[in-house]
Amino acid sequence: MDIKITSKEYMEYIELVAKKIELNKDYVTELDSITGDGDHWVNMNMGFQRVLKDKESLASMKLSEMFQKVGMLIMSTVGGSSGVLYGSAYIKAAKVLGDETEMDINLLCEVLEAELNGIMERGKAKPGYKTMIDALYPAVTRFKESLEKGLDNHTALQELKQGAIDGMNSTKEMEAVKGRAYYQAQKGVGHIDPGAVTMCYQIEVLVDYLCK
Amino acid sequence: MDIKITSKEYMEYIELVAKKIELNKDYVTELDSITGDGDHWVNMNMGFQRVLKDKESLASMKLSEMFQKVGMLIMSTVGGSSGVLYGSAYIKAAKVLGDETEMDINLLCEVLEAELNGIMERGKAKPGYKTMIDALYPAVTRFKESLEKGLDNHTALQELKQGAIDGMNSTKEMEAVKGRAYYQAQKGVGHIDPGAVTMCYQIEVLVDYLCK
Amino acid sequence: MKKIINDPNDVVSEMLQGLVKAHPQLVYFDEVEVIAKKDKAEKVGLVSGGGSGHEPAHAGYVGKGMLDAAVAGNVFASPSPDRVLKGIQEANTGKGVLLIIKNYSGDIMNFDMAQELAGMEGIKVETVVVRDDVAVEDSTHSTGRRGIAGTVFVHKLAGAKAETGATLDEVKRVAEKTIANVRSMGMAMSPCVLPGVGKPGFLLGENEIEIGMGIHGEPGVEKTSIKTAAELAEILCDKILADYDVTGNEVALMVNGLGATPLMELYILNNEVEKKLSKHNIKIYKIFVGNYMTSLEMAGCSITLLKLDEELKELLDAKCDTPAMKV
Amino acid sequence: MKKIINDPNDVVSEMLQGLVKAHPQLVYFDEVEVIAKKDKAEKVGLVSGGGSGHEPAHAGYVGKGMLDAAVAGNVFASPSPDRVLKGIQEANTGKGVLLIIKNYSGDIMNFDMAQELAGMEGIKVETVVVRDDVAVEDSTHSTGRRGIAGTVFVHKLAGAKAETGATLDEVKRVAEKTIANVRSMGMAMSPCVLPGVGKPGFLLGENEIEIGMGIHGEPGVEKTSIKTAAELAEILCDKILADYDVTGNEVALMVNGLGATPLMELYILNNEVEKKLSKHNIKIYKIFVGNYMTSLEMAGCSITLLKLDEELKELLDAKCDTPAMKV
Ligand SMILES: Nc1ncnc2c1ncn2[C@@H]1O[C@H](COP(=O)(O)OP(=O)(O)O)[C@@H](O)[C@H]1O
Ligand SMILES: Nc1ncnc2c1ncn2[C@@H]1O[C@H](COP(=O)(O)OP(=O)(O)O)[C@@H](O)[C@H]1O
Ligand SMILES: [Mg+2]
Ligand SMILES: [Mg+2]
Ligand SMILES: [Mg+2]
Ligand SMILES: [Mg+2]
Repeated sequence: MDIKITSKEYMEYIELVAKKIELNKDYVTELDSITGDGDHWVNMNMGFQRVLKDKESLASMKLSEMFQKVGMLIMSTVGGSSGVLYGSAYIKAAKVLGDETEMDINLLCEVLEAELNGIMERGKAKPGYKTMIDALYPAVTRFKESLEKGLDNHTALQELKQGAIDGMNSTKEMEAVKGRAYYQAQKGVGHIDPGAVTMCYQIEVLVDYLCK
Repeated sequence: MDIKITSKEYMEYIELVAKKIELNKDYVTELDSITGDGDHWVNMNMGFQRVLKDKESLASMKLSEMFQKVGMLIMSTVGGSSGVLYGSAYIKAAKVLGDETEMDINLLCEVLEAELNGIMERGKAKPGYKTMIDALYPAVTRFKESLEKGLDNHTALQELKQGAIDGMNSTKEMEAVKGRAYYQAQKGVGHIDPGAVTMCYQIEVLVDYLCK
Repeated sequence: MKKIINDPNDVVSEMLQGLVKAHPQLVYFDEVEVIAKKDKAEKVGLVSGGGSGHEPAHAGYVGKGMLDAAVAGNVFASPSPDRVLKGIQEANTGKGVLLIIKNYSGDIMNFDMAQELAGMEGIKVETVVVRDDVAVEDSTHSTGRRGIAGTVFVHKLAGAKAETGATLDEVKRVAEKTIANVRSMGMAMSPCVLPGVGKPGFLLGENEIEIGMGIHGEPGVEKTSIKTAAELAEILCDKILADYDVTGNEVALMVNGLGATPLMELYILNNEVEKKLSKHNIKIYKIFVGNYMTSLEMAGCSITLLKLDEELKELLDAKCDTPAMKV
Repeated sequence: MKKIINDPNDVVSEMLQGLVKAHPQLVYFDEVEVIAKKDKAEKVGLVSGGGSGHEPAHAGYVGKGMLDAAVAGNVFASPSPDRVLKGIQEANTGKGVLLIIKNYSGDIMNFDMAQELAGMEGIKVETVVVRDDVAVEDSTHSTGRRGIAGTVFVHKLAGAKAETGATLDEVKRVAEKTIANVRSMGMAMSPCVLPGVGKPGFLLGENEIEIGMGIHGEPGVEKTSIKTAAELAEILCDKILADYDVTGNEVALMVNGLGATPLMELYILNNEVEKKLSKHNIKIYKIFVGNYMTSLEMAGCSITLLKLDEELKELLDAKCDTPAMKV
């Protein structure tokens, strides 16, 4: 199994993510209503729909250019924390893409790691704070370790996905440190973080797309 | 019956007026509540009580000086229309008093006429507008006519008093032209004007004091 | 009643004390509740005043290029003549004094009396009466039209004229011209509460507003349902223009808040009024947006149009420096 | 909901359009909701911004001697980085730009991102974060103290410094010093209504006020019964002085209204605050009373104290000319 992701393919993936998010309105909204201000689904949906609108032109761009542009689009469309956090992720990732026209699996790993760092730096947050980071961090870590260990692409990608799922679920028993959930009486304990859920969706969809 | 009113005597009269007004709180307040904003008794009471406070020094002043001062005291103490209307009346009257140290009946008539003019000019109002003028105007007119006809002092003073009473009662069926009562649905028709009532009190008390 | 006050009887004096602390170029005379400039220039003096509760009117307009003294009555009650007299005395430097009166019966009588008292002291006093509110022809507080936010333009233009060293007659002429050229129309969305009373003087339904309501809560012309900013601009401007057609002219515009209406809404309204006036081919020379003539914590607004010519434009642009208006 | 608006989604852009019509020396950039000066002087650029609903903050402080550009987010929501970037671009004349940020998580992230974007374009950008509100240590909108009315003093003093031709580092130092020296404490008496929501975000009882409430209606420190102006002055000042003892020092004082509180009440409060500070032997150099940092139609107030030294006094007295502050 060989991994070569072009801009065109990345946009196909984005389309699937957009669909996935669109379909999970009630669940995500409910989670953010419990732990935050209830707008996380609206934010994410607005952002990905906006990106989709420019699908054609984005698909024809250089990878780094496309990432930069996606970041800017999400950032300027979405209010709240997730807009600037995803914007930062994409723009940080754009930098590692350099002049490449396609991502192999190692570059994909670097891109995801850059996104993780982009979010952690922007949000001044770490794993364990009950945020989207808690889905992305274990996912990237396990993905990276698998590649370093020389595991095959398929296994490494499954590790990526399982890391996101486990990480997402781990937020359920966490106490929030950042964001609005922090100010809830229980700091959100007993509920999964909505940002971790939508982050997990994106990784699941990516892995499924690449492994299909 | 000879009429000679000094400053000291005028202040004795003022004391009786203040008492008369003090005793009629509920009736006057009720009338102004029906036709106006309900503060007429408070205004008048405050004004005359204030004048009383300076009784000693006022009683020792020259008549014109005393009238000027009473006008200023009422004016600065009382808000609303009646403060400036009575203030104007007294200050206008002060002018006709010149250097006199006592009022005879003719000077008293001139003084009352000056007060009437002071109020009419200040309020830009005439008889028939349903105001205090409707008590004072017929009172002064009948007083003056009696003196011109050469009637005796006692009769002339009774004409003054009856003019005020009849005038006051005549406001009951009038429609208001000036002041707040004007804006009542019925323009106050069916109710006596509170300003006419307190004006009538002052004249009654004056006549009773002089004829006692 | 939720108000930041102490004893309701003391609101006027405490407010004016608070004002002079923030504006040490002004001086406060207690008992008579007069605010005046500390530094007197030799020129025609300008005095205005009226009931309190309309802040920044009128004490906020005392300063270079506008008033020389402001006289405050109790809340919504005319100041008595002795108070006004003190204002006149403070404003007088020997060149005479112009009294700018809003057309309310109480103010008229009290200011007229003050003018006479000043006359006895040999001070030359002239008066002008502002009647800019086109809403109603008579009201619970006035015979004839009420004086509202347009009064601030009279302060500004007559003040600028006085600053040039003009005579009392010239200053009065400018004030009269401004009064002839100015029209206002307002609307209220919520009631105000007199400190001494403690409850609203009138009530409006949850979605109800009153077009033409006065700045003391006096009845207006119509209770109606809440409107968009565009509709309000239309209603208020149409009422003014029906009275005074300034099509093709240049105007100054004031979008005034009644006290509790946020600046955000006033700017949104301004945006609509400008569009509306443009449609009528009315050129707006200068716009003032803010709380210039208020009614305690009433929510609502008024629109004021002042027709300009070269003389008035120059006076409008003249420097002024007061707590509530700096040009 | 009674507001003078059209579509709740358009309040920000329509408000800013209304603002530039009233202040033609400013220019409005639509979509990005940026207000900037038309005439650019070659100097360090100053940019601030944040959620809308705090008018006149921040667009009202754009002008000579204060900000060069203000960036508006939706009501109570941070502007996105691309908007802030536009503000930076407009403010930049080659000498670098200082971003003045109020300490809210959303603002911090979005302004930081904008700083990076500007950096990519080769614009030198520094940031300062205002945290003047002593009420709470963390809040629903911030990690650490919130930034409120004290921000206006940062605009004023850093703006005055920039006007002298100082370098970015020097301007930043003044901003940091102002931030170090400024403290605020507020109180709310009635809720505000987000245009897009239509009903109050919180409720207060008929005689209830909330001490320390934030300018978005975030919880404060205590709900209590309505107090006199003297008691309020005591409570708010004591809380500030417990945090920052300026006894024996000179200060600038701001008595700020949250939007619906009449000027009369602010002046009465000012009178009490001045008395209270005098008792503590604190000398008040200058007082600002008005609606400087609001919260839509919330009723309430805040007190801000800025400790002064010779440098800050000079900068405070420097001329400035903006829609909401003229010195
Ligand atoms: N400082 C932060 N760092 C990383 N993620 C954060 C941070 N703050 C919030 N988040 C994530 O953002 C999500 C909420 O996003 P969203 O609802 O769109 O924005 P907002 O919180 O501004 O309403 C949270 O569930 C959390 O996962
Ligand atoms: N323009 C006027 N001329 C003469 N009398 C007047 C005028 N306006 C009002 N009044 C008298 O004043 C009385 C009301 O006085 P008061 O209640 O003390 O003042 P206000 O009307 O300002 O509340 C009325 O009953 C009427 O007799
Ligand atoms: Mg949210
Ligand atoms: Mg949000
Ligand atoms: Mg009355
Ligand atoms: Mg009255």
